[in-house]
Amino acid sequence: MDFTLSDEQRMTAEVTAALLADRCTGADLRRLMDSGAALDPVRWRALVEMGLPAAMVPESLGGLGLGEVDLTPVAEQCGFAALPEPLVELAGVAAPLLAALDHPAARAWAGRIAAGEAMAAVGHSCQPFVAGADTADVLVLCRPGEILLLNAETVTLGRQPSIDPFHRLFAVAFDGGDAIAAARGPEADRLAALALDRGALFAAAQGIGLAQRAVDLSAAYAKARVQFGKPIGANQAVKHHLASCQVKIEFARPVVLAAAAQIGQQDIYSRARVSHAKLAALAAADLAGRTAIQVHGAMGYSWATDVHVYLKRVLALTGAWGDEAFHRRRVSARIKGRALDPGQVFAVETA
Amino acid sequence: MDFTLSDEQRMTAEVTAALLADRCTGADLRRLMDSGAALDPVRWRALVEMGLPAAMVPESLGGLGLGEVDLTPVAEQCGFAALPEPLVELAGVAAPLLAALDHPAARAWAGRIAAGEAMAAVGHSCQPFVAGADTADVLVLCRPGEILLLNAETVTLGRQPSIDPFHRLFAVAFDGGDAIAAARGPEADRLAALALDRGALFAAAQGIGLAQRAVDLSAAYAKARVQFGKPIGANQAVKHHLASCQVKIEFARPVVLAAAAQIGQQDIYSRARVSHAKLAALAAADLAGRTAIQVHGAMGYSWATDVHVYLKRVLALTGAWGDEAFHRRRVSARIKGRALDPGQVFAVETA
Amino acid sequence: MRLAYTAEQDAFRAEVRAWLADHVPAERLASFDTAEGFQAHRAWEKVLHGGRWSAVTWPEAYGGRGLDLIRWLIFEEEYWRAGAPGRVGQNGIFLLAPTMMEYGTAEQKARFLPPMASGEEIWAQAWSEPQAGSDLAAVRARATRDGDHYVLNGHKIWSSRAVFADWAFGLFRTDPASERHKGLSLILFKLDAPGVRVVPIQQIDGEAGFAEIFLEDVRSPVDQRLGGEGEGWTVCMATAGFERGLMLRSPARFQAAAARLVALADRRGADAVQEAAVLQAVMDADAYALSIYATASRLIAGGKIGAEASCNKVFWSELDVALYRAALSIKGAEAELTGPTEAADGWMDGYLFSLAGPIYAGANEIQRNIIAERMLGLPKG
Amino acid sequence: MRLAYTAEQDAFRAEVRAWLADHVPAERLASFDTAEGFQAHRAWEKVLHGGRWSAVTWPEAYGGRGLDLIRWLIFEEEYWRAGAPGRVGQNGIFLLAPTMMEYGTAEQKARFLPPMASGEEIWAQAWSEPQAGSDLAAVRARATRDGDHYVLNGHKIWSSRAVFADWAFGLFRTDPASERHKGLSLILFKLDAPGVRVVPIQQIDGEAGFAEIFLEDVRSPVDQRLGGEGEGWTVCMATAGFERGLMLRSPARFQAAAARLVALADRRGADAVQEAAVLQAVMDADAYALSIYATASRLIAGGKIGAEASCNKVFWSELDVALYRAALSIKGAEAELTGPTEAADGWMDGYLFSLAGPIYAGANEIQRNIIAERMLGLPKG
Repeated sequence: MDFTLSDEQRMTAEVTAALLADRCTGADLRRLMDSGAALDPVRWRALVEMGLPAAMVPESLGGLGLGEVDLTPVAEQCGFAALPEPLVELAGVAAPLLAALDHPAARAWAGRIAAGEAMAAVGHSCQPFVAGADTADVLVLCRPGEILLLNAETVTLGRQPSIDPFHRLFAVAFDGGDAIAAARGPEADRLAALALDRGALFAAAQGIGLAQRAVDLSAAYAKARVQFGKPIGANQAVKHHLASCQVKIEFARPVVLAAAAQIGQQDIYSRARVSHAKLAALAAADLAGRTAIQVHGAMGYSWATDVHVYLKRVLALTGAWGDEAFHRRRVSARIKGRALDPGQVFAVETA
Repeated sequence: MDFTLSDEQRMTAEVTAALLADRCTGADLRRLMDSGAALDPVRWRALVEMGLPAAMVPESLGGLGLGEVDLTPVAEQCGFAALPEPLVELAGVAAPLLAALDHPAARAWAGRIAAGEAMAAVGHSCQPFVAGADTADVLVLCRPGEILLLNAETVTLGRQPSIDPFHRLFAVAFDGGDAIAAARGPEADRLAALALDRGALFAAAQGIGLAQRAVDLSAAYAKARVQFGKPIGANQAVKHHLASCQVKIEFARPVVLAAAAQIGQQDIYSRARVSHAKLAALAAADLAGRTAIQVHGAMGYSWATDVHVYLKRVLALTGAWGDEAFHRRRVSARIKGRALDPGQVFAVETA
Repeated sequence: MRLAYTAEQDAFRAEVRAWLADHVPAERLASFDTAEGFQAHRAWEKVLHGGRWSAVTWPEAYGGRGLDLIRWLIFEEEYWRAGAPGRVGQNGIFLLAPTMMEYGTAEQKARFLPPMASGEEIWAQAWSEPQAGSDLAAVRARATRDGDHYVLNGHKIWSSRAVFADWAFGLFRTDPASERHKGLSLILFKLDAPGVRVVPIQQIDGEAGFAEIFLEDVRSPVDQRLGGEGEGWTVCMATAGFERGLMLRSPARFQAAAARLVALADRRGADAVQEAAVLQAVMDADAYALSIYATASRLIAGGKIGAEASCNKVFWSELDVALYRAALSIKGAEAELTGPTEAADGWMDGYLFSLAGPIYAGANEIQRNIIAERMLGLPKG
Repeated sequence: MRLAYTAEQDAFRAEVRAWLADHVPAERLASFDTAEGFQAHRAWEKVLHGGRWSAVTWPEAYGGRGLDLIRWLIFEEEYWRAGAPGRVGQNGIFLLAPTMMEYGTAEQKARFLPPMASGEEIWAQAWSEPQAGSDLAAVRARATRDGDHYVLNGHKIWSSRAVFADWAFGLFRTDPASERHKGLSLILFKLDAPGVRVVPIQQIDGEAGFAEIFLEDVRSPVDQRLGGEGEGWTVCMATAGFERGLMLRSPARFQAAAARLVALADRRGADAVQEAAVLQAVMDADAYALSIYATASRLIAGGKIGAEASCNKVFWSELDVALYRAALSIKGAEAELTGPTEAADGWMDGYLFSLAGPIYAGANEIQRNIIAERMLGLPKG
């Protein structure tokens, strides 16, 4: 039993954080938004050069062979920066899914992603649209009983505007003849379930980062903004709202890390833990995002600060990779289906 | 459309409040508790002399012929004082129920209650025990399809301790041969339903009074108690907690008054409004009671202040006359069963 | 206490309903924070005025119907039930006008109220400044007397409707030596007057619902001062009372939203948490309506509105956020959608708008201070 | 990161489980805030000590097992799973002992720790005074040096276990000229010493869980001072750190309560609101456990506990109230029952006890100040 991150895990997250602090500022986000482009090529290249898309691709395919626990603190930092590029889903969902598919085309794509030469996007029956489809070279569609690979050139995309300008959603139409069925039957469903769990886990990790960013921005503003002759942050009302947000963050982060560590079990316990992580992290992010708007007052309600950008990312992630009802259902199934004594918090299904 | 109390209605409540401020202080409550007696004879006589038990008995039976709207502000004051005697249930539930029963014995009891010569308690299938049975001369038991009258001398009572020392609950055992069936069939069910609505309404009214008392006690304490060199009530944390309680009270009280005015409809709308009133009033009381404990700190957690007395009354009323789930079910039935446009807030069922 | 409408009130409701059925535009108008939408909403104000429905509680002399507050509530219920457009004239009709009726001269009322009712002149408010938000008494913009004019200089911000409106009312320091609440005056000025520069601010949904107003030697005749010189704070607080009080948010708005929420939950299904939130939203919308009916009855009977206006503000703003948040939860993966598609059915826009509720018209933290100090007698911090 | 127990940890769990199965009393003991119950709980402490389970994290030399925090958590899980009695020795073993190990002399440790572990000497705390609650630095009780003794005078209040305990530890002003945090010392004294008068206070459930302690010229040898003279505040804050930190509320307590809540909801049925509350309670209990496991791992790896102890306090105390409130709601009309009947199954007592959580060991308002100031850097009020 060891519930700590390794030095390497912490360092990878710190390097990512430093890169994003430099290249993913509020001004950078506004510039990208104004341009309407899907990604910032300079920033993207830097992230690729760090090897992040290769993180969860096996070494045999040219990747780094890391796992969910390694990527979770990185995803938290991507949330903290509200990174516009779909790095987290590429590295955390698409690449390991492609690598795990027992089909040469899929493995080839995984290798190309690891090499920084290609991008992929994942469609999933738990959500109606595909995020990041316009920058993908290949689309991986998880449907009940099958997983399809679609070359991006063979599909038609219809943009579906999200409140988050960087959550680029698309309806995907394609001619069935072009699709490669890379998995079928129970194996397809197993991989699709794991993809969903990863999507939810990394959405949760981003939620933690977003929540912390909202609190940090608010604390900084509350120290600087003077009303009635003192910083508004000296008021208990402001302090206690922000303290409540921080409490939620502190008690969501360990759940997210536990979910990352347990995700491979793929049993009723790990699924419930992933769902718990998504619910707790996004609840913290929801509260922190709304509190940040409130602390910033009218500034927070305008584009004069960046607070709204983080709130909108929270809103986009809340329904992604299983909505609240879906995740509550999975927690409920574990609660009603298995013993709940103390000592069961790290339980594993035994056949 | 006139949503105001009359001068008479306000004055009756004020006179009751003045009497209770004089005769139902914290010290009075402690004295009664220590004595273990069911009621304070001097206080009870004063309440009877005010004519309160006669309030909802028709003038033809020697009563005052008042209605629920008249008694609601009085019940609020009884809550404010945490009156130990079962005046509210006697005047608001038992007496009008007996008066409405088409049976000479029942009417005779109603007349004796109006004259201040007898007391009654009501048992109802919505709750397992009968409150105030030990001081009753007659018990009225509402069961599906029948309403029974039982002379108190013919029953055996088993005390069921409540957290509220003044909520004297009893299991009632009796030999069926002694019971008078004062109503049967649909008429019994109609009167039982009205009794339940009245019980819930007046519990709600008491809840408003209890909530206000908890806030008032807390505000007074917060003004007097000095920590860190200033009254604790100067802290925003204390202010904002108490302000939130007051907001809940302000938006529960009109619901209770509306329920009182609409109760006679006995339709899906009035039942939902009564249930809404009970939920809103007891939610305000729950929050105010807990906040009062918190504001008083360790004092609130002890018997050194009277705060706990009010909190315990809240806890007793929360489950009485239909629990939270029951009342939510009735609100839900109205929401799902009838149109919900603006303009429907005073709706009446039309056949 | 009589919670039933009179036959006359019922007849009034029928009249409103019939008129709205004939006149409410079939298509949703574009947002009044766009140029096109503003004009469409101004046109709708004119249509309303044509039926004498634009300011129903005003005296008939200024274009109203002299209705009491109960009929105002009935009117609002029908208005929201019919899904009629938002009121671009709100700042003038519901905020400035009540203040003008109380503090304005006969000339001011005759000059300003009729074109306000007709939509010919749309008003913006100009309270806040960069350093004077919750702490409004920190206002620095000044009005210097020059003969029969004031010369206005300063920087206003968060002025709603100012991008397209015709006039604004704002708080200015007329006594340069004054501090805090003293020496302020409420002055009206034209937004196209020389020296006025209006800079739109993008609000959270991307639209220009606010503006900054830069004033450089803007001349406003002295008779455009509302109330006495130096009495601006008192006059302004009266306006804030109206704003937080009855007329800013009619209950029907929340009842209509709650009804839509119930329909959404029915259509899409709701889990336990969502069902609980729906139930609470409906009850709270009803509680708000009942409370406003009670207040209206009390005012009709001669009562005054007090600190409970602060309770109103806290209650409706929190109920509104919770209501829209519940809708987003029910919509799940589709909640984030915006734009003209059917799936993007306005809930996200409504949610973002609801987030302004706890902030504007006096942040809820300020309201809770007011409640604690004025209603409960707690000491100042 | 490895979230699986080692074989050794599993074996340890089995050992604890087996011992508890053999020793936990079949009948619930009377409350330790009654004379009879106190003796029964003291006897249980002795039984625990007989198996060397009374203070598992202490060094073996003082009667412990020198276990790390992960094993402490496992022990607590099994303890709560078995429904073993509450710990009447808690004030000493979990609050005073860690402080004594850090600040005490070798003689003090040898003198006080073994009888603490064995239940021979049960400890009360004596922090608060009538005017020093949240503002503990306002302490007035004084300790005047007289040769090799202190002479204690003053009035302590809200002293838990003081009615029946043997010893107390408290904060006294040793420098009469000092103010606030300075000039205080932590001093141990016997509750049956001449001049000590203990007056029980009825707590909300009617039991005497607290007492007032009146001290009149009570003599306590100088070597019963813990830490340096005048260093009482620092020493006391270390104790408060333990109190708010890990050991005051083991996660298993809440997980056991959450499991009982789920069973209650299954048995009686739960509506949407109740179901939502049950789900949240279970998730929060688990989140608390995960967080404590993470902290324990970090401490084992050499980390220190900081302001997150304040987060712990806020989180568990609020989770606890919500959990018991949900149970009362599910019980409906039977929730109010108390006493020995089956329907009165302890939920009401637990609810009342939960209401103390946000108050004691530093009220949650104080904790939120600490979080805002130390973790977020916000200015003092």
